[in-house]
Amino acid sequence: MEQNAHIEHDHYDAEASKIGMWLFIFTELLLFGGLFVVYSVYRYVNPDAFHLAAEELNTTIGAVNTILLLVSSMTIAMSTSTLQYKKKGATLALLAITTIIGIVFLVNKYFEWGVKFSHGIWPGSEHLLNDFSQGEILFFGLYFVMTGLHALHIIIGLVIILVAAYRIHKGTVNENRAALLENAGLYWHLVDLIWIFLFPLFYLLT
Amino acid sequence: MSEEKHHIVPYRVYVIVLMALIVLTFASIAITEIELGAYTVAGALLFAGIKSYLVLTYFMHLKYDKKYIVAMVAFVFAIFVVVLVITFLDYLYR
Amino acid sequence: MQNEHAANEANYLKYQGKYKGLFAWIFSTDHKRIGLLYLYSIMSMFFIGVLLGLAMKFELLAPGKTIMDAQTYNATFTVHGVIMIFMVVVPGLPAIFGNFLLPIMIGAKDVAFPKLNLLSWWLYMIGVFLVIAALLFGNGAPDTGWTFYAPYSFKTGTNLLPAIFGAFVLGFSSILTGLNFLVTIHRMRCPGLTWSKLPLFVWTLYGTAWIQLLATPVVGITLVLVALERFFGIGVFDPALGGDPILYQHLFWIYSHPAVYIMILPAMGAISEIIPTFSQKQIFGYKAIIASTMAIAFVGYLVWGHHMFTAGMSGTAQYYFSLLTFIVAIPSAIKVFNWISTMYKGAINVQTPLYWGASFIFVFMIGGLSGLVLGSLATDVHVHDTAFVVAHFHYIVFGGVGFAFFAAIHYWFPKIYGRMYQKSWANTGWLVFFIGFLALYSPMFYLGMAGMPRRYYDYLDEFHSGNILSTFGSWIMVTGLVIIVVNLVRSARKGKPAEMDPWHSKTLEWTVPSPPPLENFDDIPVIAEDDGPYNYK
Amino acid sequence: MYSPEVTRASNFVQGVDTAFLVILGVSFFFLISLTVVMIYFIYKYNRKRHPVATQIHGSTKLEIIWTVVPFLLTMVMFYYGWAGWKPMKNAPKDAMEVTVYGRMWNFSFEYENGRRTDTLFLPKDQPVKLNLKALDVLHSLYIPAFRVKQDMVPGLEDNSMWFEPQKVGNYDLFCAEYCGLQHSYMYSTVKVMEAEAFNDWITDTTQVVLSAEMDTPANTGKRIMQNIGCFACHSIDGSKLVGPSYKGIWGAEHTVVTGRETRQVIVDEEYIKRSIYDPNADVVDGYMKGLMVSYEGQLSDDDIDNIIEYLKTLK
Ligand code: HEA
Ligand code: HEA
Ligand code: HEC
Ligand code: CUA
Ligand SMILES: [Cu+2]
Repeated sequence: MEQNAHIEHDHYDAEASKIGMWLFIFTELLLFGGLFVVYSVYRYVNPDAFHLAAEELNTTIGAVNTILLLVSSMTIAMSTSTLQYKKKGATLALLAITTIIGIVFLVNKYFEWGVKFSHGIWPGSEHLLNDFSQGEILFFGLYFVMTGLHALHIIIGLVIILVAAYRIHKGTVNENRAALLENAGLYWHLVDLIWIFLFPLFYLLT
Repeated sequence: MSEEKHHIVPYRVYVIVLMALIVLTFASIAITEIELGAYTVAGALLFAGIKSYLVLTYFMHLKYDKKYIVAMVAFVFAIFVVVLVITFLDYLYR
Repeated sequence: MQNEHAANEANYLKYQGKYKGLFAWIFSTDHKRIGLLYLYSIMSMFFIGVLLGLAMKFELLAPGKTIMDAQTYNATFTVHGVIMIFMVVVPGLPAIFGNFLLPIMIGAKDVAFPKLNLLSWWLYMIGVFLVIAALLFGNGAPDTGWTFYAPYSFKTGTNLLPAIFGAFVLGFSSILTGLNFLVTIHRMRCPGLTWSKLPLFVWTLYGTAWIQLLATPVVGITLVLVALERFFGIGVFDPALGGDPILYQHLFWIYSHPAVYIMILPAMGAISEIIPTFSQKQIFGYKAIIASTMAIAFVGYLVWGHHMFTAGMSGTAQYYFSLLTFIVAIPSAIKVFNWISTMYKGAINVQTPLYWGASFIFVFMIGGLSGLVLGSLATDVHVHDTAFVVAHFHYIVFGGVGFAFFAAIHYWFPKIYGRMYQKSWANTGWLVFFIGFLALYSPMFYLGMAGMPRRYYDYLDEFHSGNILSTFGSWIMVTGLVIIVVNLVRSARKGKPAEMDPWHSKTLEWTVPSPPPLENFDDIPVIAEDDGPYNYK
Repeated sequence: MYSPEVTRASNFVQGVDTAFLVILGVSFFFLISLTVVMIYFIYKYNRKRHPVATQIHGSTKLEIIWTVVPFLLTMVMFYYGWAGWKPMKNAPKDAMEVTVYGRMWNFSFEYENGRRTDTLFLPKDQPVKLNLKALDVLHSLYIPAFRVKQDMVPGLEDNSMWFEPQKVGNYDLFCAEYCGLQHSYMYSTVKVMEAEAFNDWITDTTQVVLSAEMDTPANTGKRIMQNIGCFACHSIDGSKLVGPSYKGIWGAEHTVVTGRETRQVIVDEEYIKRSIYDPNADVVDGYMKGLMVSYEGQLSDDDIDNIIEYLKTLK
């Protein structure tokens, strides 16, 4: 990925890729960081409404999704080890598990949002605007934006994982050139990291 | 461009960390069930903090990385916290 | 291997790769070509911005309607601001000179991720097109000011979404450039080039890159929220739904204050290269300048609230932000002192870049010192949102960045094009420009203290004389600009061939031919223990 | 604004101007001395006169000096800025209160006795507290001669500013926060009067009553609309501003969007009333929802009847 088109040097530099990925993760952290600032301010301004609104969310689904992400984080972390042990099959299997868990997470999310929609709660919906207090409107606004953006990151993460798996399959990513897989892993952990904060902030603080 | 020697993390470590994370998840659910008033938020964040520390050090390999990467990560989190605190200088004293 | 040498003989301007003609440029991953791509695209946007600026000045020549109506005026300053900030000065020096010079200055063949580098340029172009689309299609150009303040930004009927989206994409481009530079500086320095031997321009790029990386995402998400607000009414900034417009301002300035240091740091870096070269002298206080660069980058992150002294923040926050704003001025002061001391007992070679460099110091001081007036609570309450602020930021943004840009282009021009410009014309251009600049913006300080608010299409008679002077100044300045640009464009084609090191400088870029070969160096240079970028004898 | 007749126009002028003088003094000192030194160096050490540079790496002592001295100076400047600003934060208890409504694009001022004006009348030497209410977007109330400015933020409660006028006279009052099309026309005047004159003015209701009796309803309607600022958005000559023109409005058939559906309405009394009290219920096709905000509570039914009479005259 990092080669110059017309200079056929071997430019592979695992550490450079790793720093690059970390730096990118920093920007992602601050992207969500902005949202966390918004969340904290509004939580501070409307404590009661936020409590009330959080009760509308289903803690069980949230908890299940948390565990799912944690497990998937472990599987992808393990896959970096298996790759080093030159176990291509195991690596691919672990990635497959990770992908499946990611998809299950999204399906859960889909149903969770679906339930909200069927109750007439979505950003700007009439039910929300008419029957809820301002704090609750903000809560749900942030809920949809933050979990939505998180879901978008899951999708991006899945795409990266699939590309990595394909390259492992073809052998261009291997124990000597593992950067892509490690970066896919880092990205996936980032997604996990963000969820670790989203979960208590939205589901638990009732 | 020398080959960086990789530290291969044994599976066992990952499994232990995962267990710890799951336990912490349930612990944070439990603690928020209890009525602690303002401390609920603090409690939940504390657990989330510990969890993210585990993810960062083990899953994201910071433990085995060069120190300057760790420093960068710490710096970024610090900046975020500082920005949050400063923003609250406005809201706390309005 | 054989191939590679053949390639190395041609310089980067002539080299023919897989593609021919235009494609050889827009698909090139060579950092020097990308630098020039940025130069041309940024300059084009810059000219649009200048024309809009002139149009505004023309409108303000007399009270009442002069050439346009109020809606057009409001759209004009918005687009002018958006273009100048997001498309000209934020990417300006890093994307043009950073791309061109960074690898050469650290003895590398390219940046760490050349393809990503090309992608940044493409993203930049996409952002540009989106903003232009906002102008030409839909319900008219956006009219919110470049700050997009809520709640007006989701009440206005104008075509805001493409502009917001464009700004978002531009931000992404900026992040990728920063990321690339950081990795390059960390990983690709040539042997012997330790951190304490890096040229100061590289150091400022390093500081800038960190701000780009850590501040830009915040404005990204803020703009996304505004867009969502317009689409769905999520309520986060809408007072009718419980949102807080002041929180929008916090988020906006959390980015946009650090952004002003994204603009100025590389400019300071370029000046820190030029002053020692033309004094033929070691830079004074190398370590102090580095320390002040990092201090600006860091403290600059914590002072955003000084844009909001009258916004309705708490008194505590106001107090705190004012205090830190004064602190952030100190590192800039340190730099100025060190630059001037560098000239002490030098063997000063007075050339065009030095004219620009010295006048940079002068206008930067005016801009910066007027920043102190704004940073102080009592006085800012009076001059906030008046022409005084407009004067401050034109002095420092384009007095600072613009002058540094012209200093830099006159300094590195022989390296970039391998030709020399007409020095007499360059000097004349500088003089006319400088005079015009002072006439254009100085009256605004007065107007602001007299109470003329900014973003005013029309004004009361009492403000007339200042505005006339200012408008005349704009005409003089543009004359200067035309002289400068015509001279440079002609010389790029027809100028005398330049030597390898026309200014007798010591940084690495002057050790390669002008223009540099495709891969910069045949062999990666090695810096000796006692050598360094400012090692004048 | 530094002409003698307006200095000391309010109690804050002195504090603010002192801060100005201190900061500008330090600034000019540095600007001039550093520029002179720089030009002198460029001249003196020109390579013709001084062909060989003396290499100096730096000096820790100097670095410390020029870190510490500016630091101390900035703290001095900060102090004066803070001192001039501090008293602006807390209004005295006995301040007279005026509520200011800012909307696109005019100010209106409501006094304690309910009287409303579009010019701010104030007694000399009496602290006033302005309670700031923005009805649509951000505005900012700025009186240069008094050195005061405060943004008006929709939704922000307890937003206020205070000052004490100390000189009789007329002063400009501007909207300093960009608020859309007519931002530069959103200005008004502060009239500071002697206390007795002000008292006569505020208790004097005859003017209103008289003119109401003498004027035709249509003229009264026009005056009300001028005072409250309808013409900022609506023209009477058929040209399209932010809102539709009033020309020929009475009895015309308009296409409006109600909720999601588009329908035709005849402009009658009921429709006009709804347009004023609940403007976002029926949004005229081709115009933006949310720009016009409700005037409920600010215009009485009688006022609206007068407005309608006036609108009828606009054929
Ligand atoms: C390149 C961009 C740039 C830079 C570098 C700066 C630098 C500074 N700016 Fe500026 N600023 C802008 C771009 C920039 N600004 C823009 C674009 C806006 C308007 C945005 C908008 O609203 O549209 C703005 C607005 C702005 C405001 C808000 C005004 C308002 O809206 O009310 C303030 C308030 O504190 C401020 C302060 C400062 C200060 C203290 C510095 C300091 O960093 C300056 C430091 C420099 C010096 C101090 C001079 C050199 C030193 C000496 C000569 C030695 C002597 C010095 C001492 C004794 C201290 N700026
Ligand atoms: C870089 C920033 C930049 C630059 C160069 C300019 C250039 C000019 N500007 Fe400015 N201006 C802004 C940034 C800039 N502006 C911003 C952010 C606002 C606020 C918008 C808002 O309120 O939302 C503003 C607002 C603004 C107003 C106030 C509108 C109002 O409040 O009512 C006016 C009034 O006349 C004005 C005039 C001009 C003129 C006449 C020029 C020019 O015509 C002058 C001509 C310039 C030159 C001759 C050369 C300068 C050279 C360079 C900058 C180097 C280029 C660098 C690279 C290519 C890397 N501008
Ligand atoms: C900020 C701008 C603004 C102000 C001030 C304003 N209006 Fe409007 N007005 C609008 C807009 C925009 C519309 C069209 C959208 C709508 O119907 O809500 C409108 C629509 C109307 C209509 C319906 C017009 C038609 O053609 O059907 C009437 C009647 C009206 N306004 C009366 C008034 C009166 C009376 C006032 C003053 C008391 C006033 N407006 C002040 C912006 C404004
Ligand atoms: Cu109201 Cu500007
Ligand atoms: Cu700032």
